Amino acid sequence: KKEVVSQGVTKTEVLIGNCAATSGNLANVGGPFIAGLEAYLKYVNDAGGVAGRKIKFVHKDDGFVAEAGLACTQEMINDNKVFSLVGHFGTPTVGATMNLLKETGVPAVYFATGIGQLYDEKATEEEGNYNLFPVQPIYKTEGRIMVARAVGDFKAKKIGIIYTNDDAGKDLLAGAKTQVAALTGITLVEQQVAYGSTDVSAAVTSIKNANVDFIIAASNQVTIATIIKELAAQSVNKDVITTYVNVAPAYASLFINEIQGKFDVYGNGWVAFDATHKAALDLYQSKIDAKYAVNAYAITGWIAAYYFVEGLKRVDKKTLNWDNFRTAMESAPITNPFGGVIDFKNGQRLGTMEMNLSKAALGALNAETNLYAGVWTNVKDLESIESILK
Amino acid sequence: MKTVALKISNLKVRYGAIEAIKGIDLYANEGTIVALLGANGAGKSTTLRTISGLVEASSGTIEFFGKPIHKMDVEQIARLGIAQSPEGRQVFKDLTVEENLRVGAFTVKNRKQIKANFERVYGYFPVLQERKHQVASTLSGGEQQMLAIGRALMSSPRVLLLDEPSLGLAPLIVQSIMKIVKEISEEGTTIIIVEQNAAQTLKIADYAYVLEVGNLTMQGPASELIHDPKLIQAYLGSHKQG
Amino acid sequence: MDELQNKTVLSIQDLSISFGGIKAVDHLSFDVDEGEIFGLIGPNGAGKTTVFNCITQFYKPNHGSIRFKSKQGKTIELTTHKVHEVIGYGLVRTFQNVELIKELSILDNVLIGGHIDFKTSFIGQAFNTKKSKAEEALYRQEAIEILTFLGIADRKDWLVYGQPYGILKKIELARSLMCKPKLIILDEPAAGLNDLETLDFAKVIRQIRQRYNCSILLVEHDMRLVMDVCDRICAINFGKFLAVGTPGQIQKSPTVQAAYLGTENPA
Amino acid sequence: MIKKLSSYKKGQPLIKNAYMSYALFGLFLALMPLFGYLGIIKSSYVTIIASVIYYSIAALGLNVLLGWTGLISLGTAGFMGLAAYISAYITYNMHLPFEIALVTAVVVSTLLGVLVGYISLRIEGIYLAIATLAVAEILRKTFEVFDPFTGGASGKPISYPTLFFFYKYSRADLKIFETLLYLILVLFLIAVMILVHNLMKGQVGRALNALRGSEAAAQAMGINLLKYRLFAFGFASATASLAGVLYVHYNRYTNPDRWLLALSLNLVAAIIIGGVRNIYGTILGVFIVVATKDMVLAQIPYFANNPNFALMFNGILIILIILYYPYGLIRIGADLKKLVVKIKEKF
Amino acid sequence: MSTFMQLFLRSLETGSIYALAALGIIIVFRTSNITHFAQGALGTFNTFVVAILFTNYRFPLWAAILAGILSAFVMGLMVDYFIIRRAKKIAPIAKQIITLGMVLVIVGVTAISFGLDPFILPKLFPKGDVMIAGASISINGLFNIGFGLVLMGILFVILQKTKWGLAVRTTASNEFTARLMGVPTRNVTMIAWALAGVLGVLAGVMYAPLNRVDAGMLDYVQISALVACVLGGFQSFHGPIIGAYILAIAKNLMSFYWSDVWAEQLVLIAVLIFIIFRPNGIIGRKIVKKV
Ligand SMILES: Nc1ncnc2c1ncn2[C@@H]1O[C@H](COP(=O)(O)OP(=O)(O)OP(=O)(O)O)[C@@H](O)[C@H]1O
Ligand SMILES: Nc1ncnc2c1ncn2[C@@H]1O[C@H](COP(=O)(O)OP(=O)(O)OP(=O)(O)O)[C@@H](O)[C@H]1O
Ligand SMILES: [Mg+2]
Ligand SMILES: [Mg+2]
Repeated sequence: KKEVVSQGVTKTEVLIGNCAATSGNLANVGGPFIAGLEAYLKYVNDAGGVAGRKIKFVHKDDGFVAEAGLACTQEMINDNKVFSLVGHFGTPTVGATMNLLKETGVPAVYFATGIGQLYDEKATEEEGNYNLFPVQPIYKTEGRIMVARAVGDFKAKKIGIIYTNDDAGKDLLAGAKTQVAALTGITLVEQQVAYGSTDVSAAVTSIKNANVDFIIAASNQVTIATIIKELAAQSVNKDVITTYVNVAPAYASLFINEIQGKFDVYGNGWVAFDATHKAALDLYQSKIDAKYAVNAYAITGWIAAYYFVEGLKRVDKKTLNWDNFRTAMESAPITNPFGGVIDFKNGQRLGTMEMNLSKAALGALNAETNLYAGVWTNVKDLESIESILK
Repeated sequence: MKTVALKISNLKVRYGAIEAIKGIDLYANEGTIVALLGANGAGKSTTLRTISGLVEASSGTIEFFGKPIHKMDVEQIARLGIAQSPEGRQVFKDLTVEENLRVGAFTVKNRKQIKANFERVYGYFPVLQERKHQVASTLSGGEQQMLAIGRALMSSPRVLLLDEPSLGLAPLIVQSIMKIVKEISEEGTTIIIVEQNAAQTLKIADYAYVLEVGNLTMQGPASELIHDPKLIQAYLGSHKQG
Repeated sequence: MDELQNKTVLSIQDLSISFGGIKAVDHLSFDVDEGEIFGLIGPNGAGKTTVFNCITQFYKPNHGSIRFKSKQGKTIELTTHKVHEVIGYGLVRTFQNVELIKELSILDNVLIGGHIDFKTSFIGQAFNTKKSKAEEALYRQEAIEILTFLGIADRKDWLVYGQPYGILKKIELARSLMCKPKLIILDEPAAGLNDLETLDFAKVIRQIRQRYNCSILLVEHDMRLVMDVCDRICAINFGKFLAVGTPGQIQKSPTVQAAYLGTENPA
Repeated sequence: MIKKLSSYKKGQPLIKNAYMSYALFGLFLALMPLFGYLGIIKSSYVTIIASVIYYSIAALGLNVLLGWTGLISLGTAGFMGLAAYISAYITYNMHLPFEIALVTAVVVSTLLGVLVGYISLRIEGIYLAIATLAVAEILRKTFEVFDPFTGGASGKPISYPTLFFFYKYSRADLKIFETLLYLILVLFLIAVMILVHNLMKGQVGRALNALRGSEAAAQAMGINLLKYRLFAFGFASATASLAGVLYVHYNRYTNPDRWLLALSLNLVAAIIIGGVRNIYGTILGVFIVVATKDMVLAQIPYFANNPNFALMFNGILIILIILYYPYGLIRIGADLKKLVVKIKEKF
Repeated sequence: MSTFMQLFLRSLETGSIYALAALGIIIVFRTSNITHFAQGALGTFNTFVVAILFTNYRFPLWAAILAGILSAFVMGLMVDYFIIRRAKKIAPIAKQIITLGMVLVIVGVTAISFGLDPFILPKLFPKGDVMIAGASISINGLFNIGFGLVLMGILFVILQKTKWGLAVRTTASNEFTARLMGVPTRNVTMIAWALAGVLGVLAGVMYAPLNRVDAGMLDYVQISALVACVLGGFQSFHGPIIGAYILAIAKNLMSFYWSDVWAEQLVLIAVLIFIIFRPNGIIGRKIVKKV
């Protein structure tokens, strides 16, 4: 049987695309993400592309709206005829197009969302999720790691969790519960707050009154600062761990001036900036627009492109079609230049399973504003749940 | 020669495609009562609205003591001293009687003057004083009409425009309104009054105009018009009275 | 509840209502007979509109009874009914401050008056059945006839917005005629009409009585009209009964003169 | 063409029979998937047009409430969402056919709508608007937290339902199902258009008009406030929930973030800028609010690269239309006709 | 007790933010008959102005805030001058949709002019806590509560007792007739919009240190403020303020003592039930319609 190339592939070019929110309230995530992705592709193309092909990238704004994301994805697959979707973005879009991706069989590498539906121990061809390759940590996995850290590294027995009522918060909670159930003698006190809530004092008071040893702040972005500031305001003074999404200087800066050493805020990470990964960071920073030099979203966009290109490289001179690409992705673990390894073999679709730990710390002092910038300093390197609990 | 308080020349007004006023000339001497008569839809209210600036003239001029005002804003015109008791009363429904009257005196700076005006209006319409804390929307039709007239008087206007002031008022009150109008005109206020009740109006007016579908068809001193057979036929019917 | 006497169509007994401290209507009683044109007069704020509002149930009286002999021939205690039920018995009203729908054509406004008689169900209308179409056409025809009768049929497709006051009053009247009423109550129908138009209007009122074989209860401050068309008149003041009688009697009544007409008696 | 246009008398529609025009409009919409396959239009356009269709269904019902009855509701999104989740649950979790889900979802949401209608007898104007907003917020929060039923904030991806009680989905039938559901959308839209047309042209429409224009006159003319308000609310919720059901099955997904105040406001905006009390106007308005950004602006390279400019432009467009076409953009048709006649006269 | 006090004080702080936003909404409503859906968006835009001046141009915080107030004031004037003034004759429902259009424009413009990244704004009084009845509250929080109350008190007096207040009320009641009486309604609406803008940026500046400055920062505040207006009543100026505090307190107490998951819904249901029995809110008097 003679193999033919899949759609979007010519002798000189391979077309990929994605749909992301680059307008509206989430543009501050979508914008840098796309920039990072494009920067990596440009870097690869400038170096001659892969197997003689340049990678062409198209993307479209869907405003974080499900049906717009669906229409956009259809346009990518049916009209633009992309070879692959790379860095498909946002819960609504990914949720609304999950069926479509499975049915059309188009490979999708990296999802910029942590929703639980992506998590699969054994993806199959029949089920259709065989062609989906999540890279980012999935919140459920991370929730488990958080509990492992609390117990393994901080010797906590009673853990408080303040979670937002969005996908991040809920999935983190679900993961945490799973892990607590797997351990013995550990209790979990839960408090829900609304995502984007202006006032979380009731939840914080409850946690304070419960007298916990350690706190998981299971919330991404906006609400994390509200929670930590409230913890400081009420002098709860227990150490806190939060999700990888918040482990960016911008978020540390949000609260570092407020905690004033009362307690420490830790964060998981799956991209490490330590000495071993310095080369990767240097490369990134030399290629990216200066304003995104330390932007976590831009870095993840870069990584999304990286994972796709790795797959492409492995197909190399073989016929570039979907089957070969999927086989190539599964063929061996792929190492993240910023740390961690993802292994897609045997239908494993778990996202990143290893995380490091860092701590928010005072960075440079701005003399005029009298405010410190926040930074994250590495405390522990990438570890799996098993090794943390050991 | 008396001073001309208000002078309208070649005024035209349109509502979209309809030309409601088709070029009229009209003037009022200071301290006189000018009646504006005409059938339903003749354009009487439109004329008053245009004077106050509520409706824009498509052409023509309006002068107030020699000063052109047809390009001015409604509130600017009001501040000059032109007050109107508009058609349909237009009281401030959710404000009390007292607040309504106070708004009437919005352009008056002098507190004493405002107080005096309050007394005067309450003197004319004692029922308003009784009801001063009542919300205007719950007043009876006639009471609202009194309020609208009282409100216009609150500003001590130099020119007072009355659009069917007797509408919905009991005969006794109509008589007293006519007296009031006469009285304030004698104090020097110029009054333009639009009325359906031609006979009664002509009795107090100094001069009268008759409007017909946007055109002036008759004018003259009221004392003459009241005996004009054409006018009698058109507006007074067989109801002619002495 | 007592049945109404042969010729009485509306009987108000001992009606009282007050707002806060104000007694707007105070133990008022009067009867209106079949086929009668009955006037209700009184100074401003005497409570005339309030009486109308009580009859049509916009206000629930504090006290008293309002009985009405319905189109169906039964005596109805109106105070036990809801506002929208009143018209079904053949009692319809107009408003002192015109209540019309400005964005609709005159014809459509009049058609609203036919609401109560419209038989086709929602479903029938949804599917635009033959019956629905036929009924709609029938009422349209009727509305046009009424407009012709009142002399404003030429304007039927104009919007109500921007129409002169006199026309508005006529549209309201036309609307109230759509239900073939037994008793029409009119609140200052001639306000805003000039002397000549008022004269015409008197004719119209008589014609309505003839055409619809109904009674008319009216409030009006134009004494020439009232004295001209009314069979009987009831005068009230401060919500209280003053006098009832023929126009001649009322005109001569010194109490009514003092409270309302003044000595300078017109007409 | 110019001749033809101007040979019609002023104010007369091009197609005299309203039903005929609805049928032709439906046919036109129904051809979209075909155009998509043939590559005449982008395939994504079919999805966007589908969204115009289901939002139009909701907007038409809302127009009955807002336009004809004069009651503002900011709760449309809540009702749509509720029906979407119910229907998704019934088909996906309970494995029941589409038709059963549709009926159940519409009935439940409509009942809730009728309940809100009761409130409307006591609460008016802006209070009602915000009370309905509160109802929608309660629903939305519930979608977020009631995970077993709604899937929480991650949303609820579902597969195609069983159609006509027997036709089960398999992956091979993807295109057929896609098209079938699209055609069902069109069918429902045309049905709702005709329904609104029939009801609003006759006595019911007049009664609602009267309620809006003057409650007092309406009551005096025998119009039962309660009955007609409940009808208006019921109708608006029924169409909203119908739209919600169609939404979830067409997109095979729903999440709480879709059912925000912004959507309810957008639907109100669509009615206002398209044309209050106008059927085609409503659809035009929905198109402008929902689809211009993706179908028109995004095709212009500048806007495609600067989506925030597109957003801004869309906002400016809405403001301009309201300022210069306060009675709805649908009037632009008459103006264009006039213009054509004028041009014709000149030459 | 101290737990209760803690919640209560924090609720007052949040309540002040809602109250400022609510007051902005009500002022616009009472002068232009418009439900101001863009109140939050305008406030956000100007909070960005403050943040940019503070962060990129190194203004002292107080100066940045003053500049933000100025920019909000000017923007309010512009909105009135370029849009609202031209919409006088447009039906109220349509006018509200203008504010929806404004939201889109402002969100777009915010992203275009300030970029996509969020900013940080510190507290005006960065340090120090006070203990009140066993509960701790930051000095900044205390200042916010006090400032909110004083500002609203001043506005209340102006609106209820002065001629300007009468002008506002007549403008809302019947704008055309108000002009006929010489009320400068255009200035009234213009100042109202400007004031609403200022209240918006104040709410933004109070809220920002609790969180951060980003495009959606006031979305939730906007909805809470609308609900507060209904709860308090649209006819008065102090009703919505009371409503705002009640709302903030109720939400916290409900989620602490009852259910963290269902608090929000329960509070909204309570508000709904309340206004069924008091359709014009806590303060609003019943509007009688006489025919
Ligand atoms: N806002 C408006 N829009 C359109 N046409 C109007 C408007 N106001 C008045 N008109 C029309 O302008 C003409 C003159 O109206 P106007 O109200 O000035 O008459 P009038 O003499 O005061 O009548 P009336 O005795 O009924 O008060 C009428 O034909 C009327 O229909
Ligand atoms: N809802 C209300 N609240 C308070 N007072 C009211 C209310 N309705 C009517 N009134 C008062 O009751 C009295 C009677 O009012 P009504 O409208 O019946 O008078 P009317 O006889 O129709 O007068 P007019 O001839 O001026 O129309 C008035 O003094 C009015 O102020
Ligand atoms: Mg007039
Ligand atoms: Mg009356």
